[in-house]
Amino acid sequence: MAENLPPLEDQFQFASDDLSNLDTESESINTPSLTYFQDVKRRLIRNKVAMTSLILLVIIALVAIFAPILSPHDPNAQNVLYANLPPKWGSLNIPGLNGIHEAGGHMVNAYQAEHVPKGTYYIMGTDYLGRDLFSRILYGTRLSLFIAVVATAVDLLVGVPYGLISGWVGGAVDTFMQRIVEILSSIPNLIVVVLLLLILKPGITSIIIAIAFTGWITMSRLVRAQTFKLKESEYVLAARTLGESPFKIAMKHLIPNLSSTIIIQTMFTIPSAIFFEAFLSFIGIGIPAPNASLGTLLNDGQKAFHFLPYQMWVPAIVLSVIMITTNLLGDGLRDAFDPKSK
Amino acid sequence: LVLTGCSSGSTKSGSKDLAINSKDIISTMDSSTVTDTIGAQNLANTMEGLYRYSGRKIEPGIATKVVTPTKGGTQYNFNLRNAKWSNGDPVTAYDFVYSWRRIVDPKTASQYSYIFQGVKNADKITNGKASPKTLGVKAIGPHKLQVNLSQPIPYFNSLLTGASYLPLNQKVVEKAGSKYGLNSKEMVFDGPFKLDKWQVGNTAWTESKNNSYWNKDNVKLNNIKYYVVKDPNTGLNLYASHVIDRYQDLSGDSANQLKNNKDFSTNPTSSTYYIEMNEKKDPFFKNTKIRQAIGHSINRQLLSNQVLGKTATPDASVVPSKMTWNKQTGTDFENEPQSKQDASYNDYNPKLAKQLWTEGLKETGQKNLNLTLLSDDTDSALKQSEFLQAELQKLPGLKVTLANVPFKNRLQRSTSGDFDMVVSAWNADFPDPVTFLNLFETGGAMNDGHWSNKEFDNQIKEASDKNAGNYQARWQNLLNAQTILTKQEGVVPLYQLNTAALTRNDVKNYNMSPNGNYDLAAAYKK
Amino acid sequence: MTKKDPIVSVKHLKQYFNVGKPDEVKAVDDISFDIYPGETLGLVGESGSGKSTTGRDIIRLYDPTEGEIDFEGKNISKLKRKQMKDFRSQMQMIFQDPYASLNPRMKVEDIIAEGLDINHLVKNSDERDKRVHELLHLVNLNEEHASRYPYEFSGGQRQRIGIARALAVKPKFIIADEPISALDVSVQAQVVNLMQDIQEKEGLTYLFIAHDLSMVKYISDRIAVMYNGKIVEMADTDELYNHPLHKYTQSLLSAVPVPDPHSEKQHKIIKFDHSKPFKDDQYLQEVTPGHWLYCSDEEAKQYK
Amino acid sequence: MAQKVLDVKNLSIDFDTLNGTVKAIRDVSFHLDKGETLALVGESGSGKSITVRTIMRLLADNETITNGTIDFEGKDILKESKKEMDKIRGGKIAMISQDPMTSLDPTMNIGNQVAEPLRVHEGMSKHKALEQAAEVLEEVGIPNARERMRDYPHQFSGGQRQRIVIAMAIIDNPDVLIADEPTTALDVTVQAQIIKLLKDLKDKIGTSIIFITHDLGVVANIADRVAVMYAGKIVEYGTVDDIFYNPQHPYTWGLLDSMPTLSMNSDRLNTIPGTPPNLINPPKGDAFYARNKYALKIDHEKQPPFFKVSDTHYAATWLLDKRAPKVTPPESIQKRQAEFKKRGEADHD
Amino acid sequence: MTKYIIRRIFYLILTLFIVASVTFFLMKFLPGTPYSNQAKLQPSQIAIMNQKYGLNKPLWDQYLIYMGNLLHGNLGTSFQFNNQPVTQLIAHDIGPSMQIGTQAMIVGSVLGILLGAVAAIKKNTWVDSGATFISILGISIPSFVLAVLLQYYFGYKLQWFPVALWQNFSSSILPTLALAAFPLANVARFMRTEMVDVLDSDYIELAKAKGDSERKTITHHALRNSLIPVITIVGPMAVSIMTGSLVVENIFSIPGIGNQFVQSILTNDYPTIMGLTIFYSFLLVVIILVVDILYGIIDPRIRLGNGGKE
Ligand SMILES: Nc1ncnc2c1ncn2[C@@H]1O[C@H](COP(=O)(O)OP(=O)(O)OP(=O)(O)O)[C@@H](O)[C@H]1O
Ligand SMILES: Nc1ncnc2c1ncn2[C@@H]1O[C@H](COP(=O)(O)OP(=O)(O)OP(=O)(O)O)[C@@H](O)[C@H]1O
Ligand SMILES: [Mg+2]
Ligand SMILES: [Mg+2]
Repeated sequence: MAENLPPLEDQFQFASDDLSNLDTESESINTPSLTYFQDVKRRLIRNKVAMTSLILLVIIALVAIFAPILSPHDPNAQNVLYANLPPKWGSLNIPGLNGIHEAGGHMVNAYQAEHVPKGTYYIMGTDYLGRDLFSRILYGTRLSLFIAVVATAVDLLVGVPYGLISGWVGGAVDTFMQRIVEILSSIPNLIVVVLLLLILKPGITSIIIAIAFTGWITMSRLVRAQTFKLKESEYVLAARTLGESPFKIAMKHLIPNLSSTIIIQTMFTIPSAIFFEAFLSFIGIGIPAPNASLGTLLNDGQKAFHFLPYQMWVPAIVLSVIMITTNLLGDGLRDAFDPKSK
Repeated sequence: LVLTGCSSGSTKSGSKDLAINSKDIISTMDSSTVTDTIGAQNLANTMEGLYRYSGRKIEPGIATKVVTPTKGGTQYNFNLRNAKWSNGDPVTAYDFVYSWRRIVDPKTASQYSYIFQGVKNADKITNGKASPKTLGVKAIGPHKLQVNLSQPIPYFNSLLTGASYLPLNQKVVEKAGSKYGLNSKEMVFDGPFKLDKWQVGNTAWTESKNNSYWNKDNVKLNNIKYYVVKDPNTGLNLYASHVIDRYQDLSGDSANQLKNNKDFSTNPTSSTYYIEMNEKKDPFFKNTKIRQAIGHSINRQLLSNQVLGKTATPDASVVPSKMTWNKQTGTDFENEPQSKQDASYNDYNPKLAKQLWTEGLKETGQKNLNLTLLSDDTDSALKQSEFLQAELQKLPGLKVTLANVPFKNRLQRSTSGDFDMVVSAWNADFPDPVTFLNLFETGGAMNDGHWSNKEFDNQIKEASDKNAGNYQARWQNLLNAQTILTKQEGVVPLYQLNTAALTRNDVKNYNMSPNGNYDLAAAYKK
Repeated sequence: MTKKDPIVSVKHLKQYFNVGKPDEVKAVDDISFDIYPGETLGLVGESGSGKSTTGRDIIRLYDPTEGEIDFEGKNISKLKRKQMKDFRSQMQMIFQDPYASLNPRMKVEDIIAEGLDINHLVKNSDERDKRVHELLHLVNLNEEHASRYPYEFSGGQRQRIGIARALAVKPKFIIADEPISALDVSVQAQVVNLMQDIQEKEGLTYLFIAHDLSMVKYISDRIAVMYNGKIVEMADTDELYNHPLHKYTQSLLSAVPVPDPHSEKQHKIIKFDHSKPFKDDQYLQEVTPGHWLYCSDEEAKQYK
Repeated sequence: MAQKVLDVKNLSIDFDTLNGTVKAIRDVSFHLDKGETLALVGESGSGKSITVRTIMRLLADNETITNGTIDFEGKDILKESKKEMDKIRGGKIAMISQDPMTSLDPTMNIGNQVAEPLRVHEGMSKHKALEQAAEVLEEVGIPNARERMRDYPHQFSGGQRQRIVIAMAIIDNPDVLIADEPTTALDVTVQAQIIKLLKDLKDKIGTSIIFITHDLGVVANIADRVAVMYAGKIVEYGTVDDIFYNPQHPYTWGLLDSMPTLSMNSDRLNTIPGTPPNLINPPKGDAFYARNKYALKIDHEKQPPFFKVSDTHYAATWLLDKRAPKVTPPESIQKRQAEFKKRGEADHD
Repeated sequence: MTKYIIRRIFYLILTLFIVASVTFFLMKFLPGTPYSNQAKLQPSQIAIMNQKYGLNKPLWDQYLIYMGNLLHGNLGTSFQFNNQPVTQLIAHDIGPSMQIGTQAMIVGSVLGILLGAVAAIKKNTWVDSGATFISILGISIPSFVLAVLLQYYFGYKLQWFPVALWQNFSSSILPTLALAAFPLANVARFMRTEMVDVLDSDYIELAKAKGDSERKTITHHALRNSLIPVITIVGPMAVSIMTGSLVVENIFSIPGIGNQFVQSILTNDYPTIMGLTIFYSFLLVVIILVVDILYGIIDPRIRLGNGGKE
């Protein structure tokens, strides 16, 4: 190795007279100046799994939003003669997608049996009233997503502030607020819901209000517990010494550091809300027919599972896809909110 | 789904145990307060009244023979046979007297006390204006029972097959006090079977052969096992796994799929479904054309066969078929030419419907209507509502909102008038057309739509007083009443309900009586 | 140093926690002292003796249980949140833990500019950037650091960010709560030098809380020793080091290890009896000019 | 010559991170003699903790040992089976960690925690182990140890908790005790007690100690030998006198210099300027180059080997090369040397 | 500690009192009467019924009577099921619900804890991803769908377990599994997060340094410490699962309380609704109390610390 070196004498010179050889290079950076949220965005975009999920979700959401344009049939149009047709994708001959299913122990071409005209097919089949399942799924997804959004909004707009205030103010206020939560959560959901729906008419508004009543409690509990921890942290103290108002402290210091808690809980809220709506529909106080949600479709499909399994599988798969993508996106978001993850 | 094949399940051919499903639990076994068909069926299994149905025929039970009334049809004298309660006590005339007084006693608050209307003083007693002791029933010694009516009741014999007219063992009932009918320990039975270790709320129970039953030699089954199954998939799975011998609550979907299966059968029940329109809340329903438009706008064929998967038979009138046959001619009430003519008033005719509707609207000065259709929340009711909604909304300017609520809730809303249209159903209290027709008398307790027609009222009235003793004239009164009701669309009839069942082929003689109960004393397994 | 009016004057300050409960803590128990403009008062004492609590009381993170805190002659101990706005920017705090005291989800520039934003000290974002860069330079960091996150910095650098944050609002008085105890020696020196430089430049006053007596000695003009919620001794630095009067102070000083193997080998520690530290007739009094001692009147006579 | 209990040779350790591979330890060798106390000092992040944790085989998920051996009792610790290792840990080699507040399981009473090593290693009965735990706790100065065994960590003060941790470490009479900044979180009076405790223990059971600290005062007090680390390497090692009175490496100079002493009276503290290098791309030459006032050009190109100063004293700096220009250490260091010499002469007399 | 518990019990009673009062008055807003088929009842009959159930008294008196009875543990008599005391009704139906609920909670918690723990131990490996996937599925497949699938495949097709009905222990397996999915998923996610933190802590490192094997470190130190926050979510979840799931109970023909509850609400069976609500609330507050005490047992800092957490 020594051979590669220039004459030794040279090497044994001082590199500099004073400290001018101080290498500041290691301290220099070349990342552009972005705000925290721009950074969050950047980190999110870099996360392939999360992005794929986001794109899928956006597609699902768009499809749901544009359901009126995209659905091949009126979701509520009945053609009772074509009831319970299995999925058929044009002339494709893939088992499960070719309109042939088992009935009474035999494989039956349901489309032929019902004399469905040649060009007519339903890619996800039809339901018990001969309504196009695909169109109903589109509309149902729209409704369920809407409910998910509402539930999330309730979580974020009620649960988070409630927990923050309770945790931040502490003392008697906290005790009082926690008593309220305790009482609210001690009254079975169902009673609250039924009472509400007796005052209101079954329908989306009532479901929203029902969710608004109790949907946020878990979130508020978690946020409160975390807030207790965070409010003693030195950076929050520092903000207080600077005279930051509690509101700003909440916005700038608490919420970003609560984000992973909030995101994880939201991931639980969404399916709970979707199923809650399904449950309400099940006991007859949810979305009024003929409108469908994923929950009600799943519920109807469940009943026909024995003979017409596709009626359950289709909404189940759609729901699972939504759930899995929101969760993966949630995980991605959580990471994106954390500057340490690259 | 392969429904036959391996028999690894618990039910074996040739055994004397029958396992079947029940839609719900028994809410009470107190014959005075029972209101539902499940209680009634289980009372029919375990109790014996004066008569019982065997097939279509009324046969003597505790009474020694089927009695012909005297005194212009107002007095019945029964001789009772030597029968025993399951605790060994004799079944006596006092037991009947006790039971009947109990049911009309307002303290018992029986919802079926009205079924004693016509028995002397029954109404007064229920209204608290007379003592139960004054009821027109008398024990003349332990084995002689005399019943006095205030007017002839042509179908009184069939009433006597019902649960309300069963005897009660006073000692036992009083000992149990308010808990009578809530557990089998504190009950005695005089019927073909007796309940074992049952307690209210149980979702499974067994009825075993009652060795104290007077006619026990003709009872062929040893045990009947009931399982409450609420989910149709579960029912199918249980049947396919040979846990039950019969699944009798097939949903329309399943029925549709299974219609070619050899275990599949349907059985008409004495229940009809119809739409009532609330004339009180929505006076425009007083307009006949509007009601007729509704009657013509519904494709009953599709509804019954496709949507309900043959768990229904289209019916254009409120009286069900296969319930009453003319005593003399043997003709089914529904097969009478006049009844058949009635059906045409409810032809599916969308064009006519639209026309009538538009005219009706004009006449009543309505433009757009937004109406709720109230119905039950069962699966089939939901489907049916959705179907009806779509059919009705084809009428110009009509928007239908669905309200599907639980049964009791529906009844409540019907009674309180909180609906525009309601899908109601009626199950025969006793096998006579009047049980359907008198519902729609002006001021009738169950006439929730408040439809009113003088001519109709007259026909019903004649049938129950002037012509009460004249079978044929009464028959004609009833036919006429049905014609008026149907033509005027006092209610819009939809269909007669069928049960759709899967029954293992070794189960025999599993038949429904005209009063809506299965006669299990006669059923057996081969 | 000429005696001026104190910038901070603490009078009979008491801070009890969980009052009335079985676990009541008298974290600060009737202490009084003054801090004069431009000086550094070192506050030392055993862990849990109430040093941080004192600091937090002064900056009003806590509401004192009793007593008065005057800042520039104004009693601030009873001010409500709104009224405190004025003095917030005059008094600042540097925290102990360089890892916990910076919000991990904020950029350095936003951390530093937080005080600027709150107190509307800058008019627009350009000015804000400018000021942030100034402050970064002041603490020997450079502009490029502005857009980084705290986790990207070493402990010493973080502590400097914390200092920049405190300086942003141009305070007159800074409470430094163990600002260097979490740092390694060479970095400690950097931070301390920096604090001194800034003190000179900006004419700051410090309350410097620390464990490390050699560092405290180096930076402080006067030192107060706390023990069990009370100030047991307070004097000019040299006076205190050369003539510690209180047994606890003596014990504390004797326990400081010296980076010299030879003297360390002979190191003797003076024991302090923790069982009965205070007597009823003792209080903090000036025994010689400028030298305060927690003692009884009789004991005080000995020193006079 | 003293018997080596532990011999670390050419240890190199990498960490996989999202940003790249951190070469945290680069060719570190040292040994520990029986009964001696070796102090590891150096900049934060220089690899002290990693080194000792590797001796305990407590590896992070993303950690790989790329090279080196650690000989203990004639066997290479790095090649021991997991089971063997569990036996060594806490039995023959014990560790005291830095933060007494977080090092104890908050949900287990201290009696059980202290007794655990005996139960694990000696298979002792619970009763007996607890008995012995009480003794050791008394030994380390927990008052009323017997009664307090059932208490939980949060019921003890910081100093007491550190003693409990120490009790746990020494209960099975380890051959080697590793103390990673055991006193950093404690105040000076408590620190002094803990140090005294460790020294007493060493005398009593003859344990060898590796002691990591930032506090050179503590080093001066407790250490027999000192190794100075910088950026994943040992840059100088020697006896405590060698390092304090005759330091050779510019980093050691900087380190000694930046510490104020009670006796010093200068206006400004000396500091080491700059920040340590990024170990993802460690410099080709001397890692200290960028911060070194006395850096030679060769420092930039080539890593200095260890130059022998005396039998006990080695330093890795090109300044010791014969060809290097003569450098006078900073004034304060010279002062130390002078003082030392004086004292040495005085001793001779 | 005793003082703390006494105070908590006081709060518990207060909460129950408020819940009972609130429900009582809310109940009175329910339109309709409890007599489903009023049309068929004569006024005299109704009067007698009203008297029997005390419905003819002023609301305030009814309230006082109700609360008085409540103090004696008397929840009144059901309207819907003639003459049945509500306590008996609940006692009869709560058993199966509690059984499958408890089993589901145990299975869900234990498996959830295991899954979460394993995921944390094998952080960032495929095991971790697999566990995450399972828990996402667990929350995205509703229990009734799971119930249908389990019944069809394990009951009917494979015949491993009874299809439905409530007969012996094996009858409870499928419904237990159907209900366990949600708590399992929930617990697993919480557990993983906690455990990752705990495994990073100094005392785990020290435990290893003491020579504890990996297994012992986890079982003796890590699990216990990770459990603390998990317990808080398990409590309320347990209540909602134990008080019955209408749908799953229907699917498996289980004589549980879920159906009862829905029915009572839908039929204006005031005493039963009240009874069930109070029972549910009681269960909830008691479980929360138990959780808090458990908390103290697992975490001595709370037990002996500042008199319990508030
Ligand atoms: N919010 C609080 N609630 C209850 N007790 C508290 C609170 N804050 C501090 N204490 C207690 O008050 C006493 C003084 O604490 P303080 O933090 O002021 O000590 P310190 O001298 O700063 O110690 P250290 O050197 O360890 O930082 C301690 O016993 C501490 O436990
Ligand atoms: N798990 C890890 N992943 C990546 N890098 C790590 C990890 N653990 C340690 N390092 C890096 O290894 C280097 C050495 O760390 P180590 O903890 O040994 O330093 P130290 O000398 O003990 O410092 P201190 O005095 O602060 O305790 C540091 O640069 C650190 O960033
Ligand atoms: Mg402090
Ligand atoms: Mg370290």
